[in-house]
Amino acid sequence: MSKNILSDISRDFIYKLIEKGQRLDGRAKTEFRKVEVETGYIGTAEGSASVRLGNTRAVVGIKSILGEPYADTPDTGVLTTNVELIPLASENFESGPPGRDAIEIARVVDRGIREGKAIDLEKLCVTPGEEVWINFIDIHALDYDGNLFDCANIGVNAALKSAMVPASQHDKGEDYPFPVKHYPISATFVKISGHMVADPTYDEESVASSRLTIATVENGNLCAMQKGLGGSFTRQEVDQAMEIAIEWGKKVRSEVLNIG
Amino acid sequence: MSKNILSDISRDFIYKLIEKGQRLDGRAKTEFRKVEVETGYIGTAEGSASVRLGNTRAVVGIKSILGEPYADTPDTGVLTTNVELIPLASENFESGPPGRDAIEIARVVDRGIREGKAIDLEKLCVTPGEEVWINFIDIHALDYDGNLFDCANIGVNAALKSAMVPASQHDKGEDYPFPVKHYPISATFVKISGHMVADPTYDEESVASSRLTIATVENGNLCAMQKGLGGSFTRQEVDQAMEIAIEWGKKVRSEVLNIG
Amino acid sequence: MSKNILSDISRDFIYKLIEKGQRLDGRAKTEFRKVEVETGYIGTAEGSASVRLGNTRAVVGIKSILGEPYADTPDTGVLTTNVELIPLASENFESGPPGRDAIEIARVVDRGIREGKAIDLEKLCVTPGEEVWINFIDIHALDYDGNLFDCANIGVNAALKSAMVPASQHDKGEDYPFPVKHYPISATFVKISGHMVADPTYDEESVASSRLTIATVENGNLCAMQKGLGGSFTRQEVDQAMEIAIEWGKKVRSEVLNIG
Amino acid sequence: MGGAKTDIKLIDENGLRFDGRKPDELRPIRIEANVLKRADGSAYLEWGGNKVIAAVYGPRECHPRHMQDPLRAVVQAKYNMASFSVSDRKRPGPDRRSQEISKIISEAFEHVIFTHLFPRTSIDVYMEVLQADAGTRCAALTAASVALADAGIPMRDLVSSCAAGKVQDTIVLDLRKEEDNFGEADMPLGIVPRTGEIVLLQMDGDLTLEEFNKTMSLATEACHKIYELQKDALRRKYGVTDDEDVQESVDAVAESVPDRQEEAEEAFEDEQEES
Amino acid sequence: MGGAKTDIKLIDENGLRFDGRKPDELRPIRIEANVLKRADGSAYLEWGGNKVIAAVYGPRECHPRHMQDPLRAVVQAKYNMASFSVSDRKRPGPDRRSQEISKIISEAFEHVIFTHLFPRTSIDVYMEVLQADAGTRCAALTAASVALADAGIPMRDLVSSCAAGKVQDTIVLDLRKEEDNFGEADMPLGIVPRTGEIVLLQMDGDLTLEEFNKTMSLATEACHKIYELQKDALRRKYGVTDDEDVQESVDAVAESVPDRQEEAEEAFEDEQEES
Amino acid sequence: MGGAKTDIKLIDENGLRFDGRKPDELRPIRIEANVLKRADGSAYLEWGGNKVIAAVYGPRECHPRHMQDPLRAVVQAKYNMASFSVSDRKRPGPDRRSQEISKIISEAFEHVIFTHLFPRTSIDVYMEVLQADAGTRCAALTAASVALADAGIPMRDLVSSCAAGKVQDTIVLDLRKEEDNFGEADMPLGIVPRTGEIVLLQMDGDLTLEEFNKTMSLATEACHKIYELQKDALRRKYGVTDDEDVQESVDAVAESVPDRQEEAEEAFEDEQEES
Repeated sequence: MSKNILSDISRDFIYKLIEKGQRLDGRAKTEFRKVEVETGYIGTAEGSASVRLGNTRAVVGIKSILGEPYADTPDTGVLTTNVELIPLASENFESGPPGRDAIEIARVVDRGIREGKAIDLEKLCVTPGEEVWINFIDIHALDYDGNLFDCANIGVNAALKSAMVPASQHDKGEDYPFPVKHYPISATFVKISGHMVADPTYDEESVASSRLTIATVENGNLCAMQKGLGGSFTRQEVDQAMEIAIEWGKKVRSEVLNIG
Repeated sequence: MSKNILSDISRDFIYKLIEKGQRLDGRAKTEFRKVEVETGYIGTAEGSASVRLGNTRAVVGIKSILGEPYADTPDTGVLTTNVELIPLASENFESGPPGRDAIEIARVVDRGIREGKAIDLEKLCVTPGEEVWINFIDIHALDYDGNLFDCANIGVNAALKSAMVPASQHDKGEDYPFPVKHYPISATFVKISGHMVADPTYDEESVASSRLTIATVENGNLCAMQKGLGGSFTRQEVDQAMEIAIEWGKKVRSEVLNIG
Repeated sequence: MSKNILSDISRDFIYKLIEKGQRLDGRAKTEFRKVEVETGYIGTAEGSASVRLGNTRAVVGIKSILGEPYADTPDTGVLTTNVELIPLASENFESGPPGRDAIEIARVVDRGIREGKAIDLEKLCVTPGEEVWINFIDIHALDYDGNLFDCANIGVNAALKSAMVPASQHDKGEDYPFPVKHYPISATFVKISGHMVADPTYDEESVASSRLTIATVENGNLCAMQKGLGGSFTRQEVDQAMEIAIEWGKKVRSEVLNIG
Repeated sequence: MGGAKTDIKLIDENGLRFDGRKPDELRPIRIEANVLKRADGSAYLEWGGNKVIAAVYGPRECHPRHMQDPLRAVVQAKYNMASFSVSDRKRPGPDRRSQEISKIISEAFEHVIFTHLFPRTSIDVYMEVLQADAGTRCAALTAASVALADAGIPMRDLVSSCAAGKVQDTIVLDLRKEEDNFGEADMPLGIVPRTGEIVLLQMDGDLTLEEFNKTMSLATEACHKIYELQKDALRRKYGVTDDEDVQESVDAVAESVPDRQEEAEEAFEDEQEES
Repeated sequence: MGGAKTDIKLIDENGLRFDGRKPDELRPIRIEANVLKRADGSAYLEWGGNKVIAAVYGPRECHPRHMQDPLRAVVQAKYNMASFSVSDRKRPGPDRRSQEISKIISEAFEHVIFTHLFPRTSIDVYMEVLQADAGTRCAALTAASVALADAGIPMRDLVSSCAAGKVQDTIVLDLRKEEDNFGEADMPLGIVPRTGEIVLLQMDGDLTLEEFNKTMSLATEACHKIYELQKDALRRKYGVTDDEDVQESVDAVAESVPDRQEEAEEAFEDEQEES
Repeated sequence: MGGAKTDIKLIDENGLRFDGRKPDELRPIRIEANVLKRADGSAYLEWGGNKVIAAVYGPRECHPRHMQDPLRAVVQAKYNMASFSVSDRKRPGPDRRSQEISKIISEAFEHVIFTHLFPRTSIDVYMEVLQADAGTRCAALTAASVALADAGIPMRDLVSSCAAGKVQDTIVLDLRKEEDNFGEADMPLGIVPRTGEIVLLQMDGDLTLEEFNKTMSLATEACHKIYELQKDALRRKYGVTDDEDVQESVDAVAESVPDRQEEAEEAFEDEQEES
């Protein structure tokens, strides 16, 4: 986030540690924080999850309504991803419509889900050209300690996994599970003083020069990437990040989402 | 209103008077200002009133259009109350969409009308589930000298009393009077230096610590209440206010609205 | 534009020149700058033009979509004119929705086109009361050196002249040229130190006290006028401006638009 | 102009208009000065089916700050139509039309107000159209002018305003709604009566040069009549009996300017210290 | 009140409510203090089908600047419903209802917070309704009160809140969604438990004077029960064992005020220098 | 990627694309520097069916103020699509997509501009897409880079940009609209040509690791070609004849930096005094 302010002392300390390959919270450079997920957290939502990545915490809720499909995709449901960086979650978040930071996170999370073909959108069509399910994925940050990209990504995957299409409520037959085909998992890295670290905390983000998010699917293929912040990456760094991202994806799918 | 600024001298003077049970304009503590109402003031509106409460002045206009009912109330008309605190009326009002002050007044006035069952909304239905009258009650403050809550409330009651549903203009049969069943009248009180006074002026509002509005109907029942500002009320004060509110309601209905 | 800031020296120099009947760029007081127009500039638009008036430059694009007519004009197409003073074009333009300056230009250009009966709007009706062409005329300033009123006016005329109604694309028969009946041309004047000059530059606008725009059609009739800025005009000045406006209209139609 | 077609006969065989007026006849006009307590100056105006109220605040601290002019007062006029002022309910808030009108009215007043006397301040003019029947911008400008005088704002003169236009080939004064909707031209004019200077001028429709001249003359004459009504309203309020006296009272305001300027300066300094 | 008709029997022949509660019975309530790392204070509350999280930041620099009060802290409470908290998805952002609730909750806290200790600052209270089942404003106020204490904001007392109302002619406590939709009256109340002062009071529906008195008494009693739950939550977090100790810890906070005030003043000065 | 189905044969039996290009072939590109009078620097670019104009203002006073950085210039890039630039009219104003693109382009330039030379200022980069045919963010970044050089903004190097992707299982360079809509992957890349550093990278679709490597190499090569076209455009404008000279002229700009910095500082001081 753009307005992180860290004292010069903390900044220097993080720099010194990273030169020795160390991090403030004792993690290795390529290590992610602990993930905790609770699905079905919100009874009023079609699917939901409360998710923690270290001290970063978010709630994801999915709501589905009936509506018209887009003209160019008459037989597929609609997906909308929205991130709310509510001021409750950080002194740096402001009230008001989503700013650039929130929009970037929402679009990167959305891109992962969409391009990773997470959902079989054709199964969210009721009557082609007339009526489809419009699905809102809303991500609320609750406690911000860095890397909302990956925290939100896991939360959305978990919420989708537990979601039911509310068909019966609208006289459209029986409820059925969301048609999830894939679980695209993202991994985010930042560069601090020339060193690449995975899953940055708030303090680490505040001294990072560049950020890279990579989303992968089950077979190890890439489905989305995003470079951010005012620094750069070398080709080798991108390759290295990719390997870690694939491993992280496998781990989240098996240990957090309990798939396959 | 939040930005009232009064010199320390005026403030002290109001305090001293109130300790003696007196007010700047000579009224008793539970006395309301004079009400003047002119209905049918706006020819382009379905119903309207120009209303003065002392030096506070507002214009109320009602416009009705045809539209769809809400899904959960298919056989009732729709009512929307809006207050515009236009900068013409006070140096403290700003241009722009309604702020918190305007919203609070609108919602309290609306609650009185709605909960007091002022209007038989079923008589504002044309075709159940398809077409009903959507009614906009717009309140424009013109001159602000305190207590717009009660000024607006009286104006809305008067405007409703004189309003005609514009059916013929839309080929829906003959025009007919708005189906008014009750006239819920509100009374507003503030606490100044521990003393409760009715119908505060602008200067009194600017030194008040808390505000209470109570709306009652013909049989003396309560239909709406709202406590405002950063102070408090005791249970006894609420009870006392209630009695005065019931009396004030009777007086307005008989002397201002000429009902019964 | 309101925020033009010019050094006192430049200002005095313009004043001194004008007293001698001269202008910074050597033009006579009633002389317009050179016009260059390129139509069909934007392939994605129904009609378009890139237009230069001296160093002032704009792009005009016309897009047409199908939609419902207004209730009171069921058998005529709809026309909407919008001016974007994007910050790319001048250090004085700001991002955001059109401000008062942009709105005034858009409305004056629109008034010329509309009141000059430039377009036979009935020929933009598909099915009376149901479906008509909704036409968006969007004017983007690219380089601002004064008098966007006339620059935009010429651009819109040129774009209309080259525009095709995209009927075939919507299965509404064959494409056909926009039904242009007239070419209303505007001429803009400002007063500097009591002298009236035509087609002001950015520097001239910044020292001008008042502005007058006059639009005329082929037969020399007036179709629109607009006085702007905080100064005044005498009746004689208006009469004089009118004569020049009629001549300028003829010249633009024959030399720039190649009509008749 | 609406340009819509109609079967309504707007001009009858006797050359009279559908409401019985002669072509050069104004609708009834009533102006009252000083109608509001809170505002520094105000006026209420009924003009045919138009009802307009105008209020003036200032000179006062200029908001937003970046609008401040170190050399003069900024005139910020805001024209607004109440949602219930027209037959189809208008959504609250400024639309493009009202923003344009606010702009040209602000500019019209800039010419007559001695803005240099109150640097860095704002003179805020609010015009609320409560009921509309064509010609509301002229009505608003006329009412606001009286409100400015009522607020004691030093001005070279009042601004007076009226429209004329063309209806079924006849040049007519002061169009009503039906004439505006189905007529061929409308031209709102605002002038400084003492000098004849034009400070507001718009036109839309179709006029030959000759018709334009006739329209212009008709509107100008009417502005002078309206000027008298404006002065009457001020006279009634301030108990002066003739033109001279109105002039004197205007002069008196002008003399008091140094005091007001001091006030303004003090206010500005206070504000500087606070911030 | 929704006022809509229903065939649902909200009160059965035994005088019990459709969810089996007695008329004067609260839904289950669970409060946890200090649940967030980033905020200065926080609390999580489950109250029947309501899930609310509250966070406090401040005293800190007041934004927007023009809201600053040179004599005291400004309390800026923001109540928000998550889009997925209700059965029909709510559009993100404040609607009129939530703006009103934010205003009255801000005002309720102004009465108990020692705002004069932190001039020019803002105390920002955020309440996020994650899941809603009627009574969310009382739940939000109750949770925010605990979050304020958790943030160490000096207060005269906590604020405790609960609603009562009328359902099918029975006065009942703590209405659920169905009772709110089809009932006859709802009255949210917020009090300062130690003094009984009323700091939040709304009512809508239809109540006789007698019914009002009964409703008021029911809600007031419940506020006192909720006060105990609030203190419990703080006690569990801070390891103190009885009421006295909570009081002491509140007093300790109050004693530390001079230090906090200095902090606030220093922060203010720093900021002045920077700007 | 659109992911929509199509019957269009995007790659023919000879391995050529539907517009006749080879998989690794760029569309025609034309760049012109210094095309606007008002802006401090500008460039016009045609790239296949894309038409983009870029303008640079600054270093200048930073608005809004709270964006100011006391240690460096802020780079504020704004990417915008004209309403008529696409087949379905786009509503004017920034949508979420253009806000994201503006953000990543701003960040890409932060890496090459010597921002520390102009503390507290803003370098504003405006990119207007007049006609769009896929790849507009690469086109905008490429044009803006030339505009920055034209404005004399000191930079370590230009930024060059191009996309590559996958269409019907073939890795192709520089996708057109149809290829973007019906293809399987798109990866826009922006690099600093002299060092190969990656400053902009996005990807969406489906790529194996091997395909990713191929795509990356293809896009990188193309960036170097585009770098030559950018330098050509600057060369043509400034009449220098070879690479060395362009380098020299860049160096000359760098040498003049102290002067510009003084200017910036003076401007800042003036502004401080004024406010």
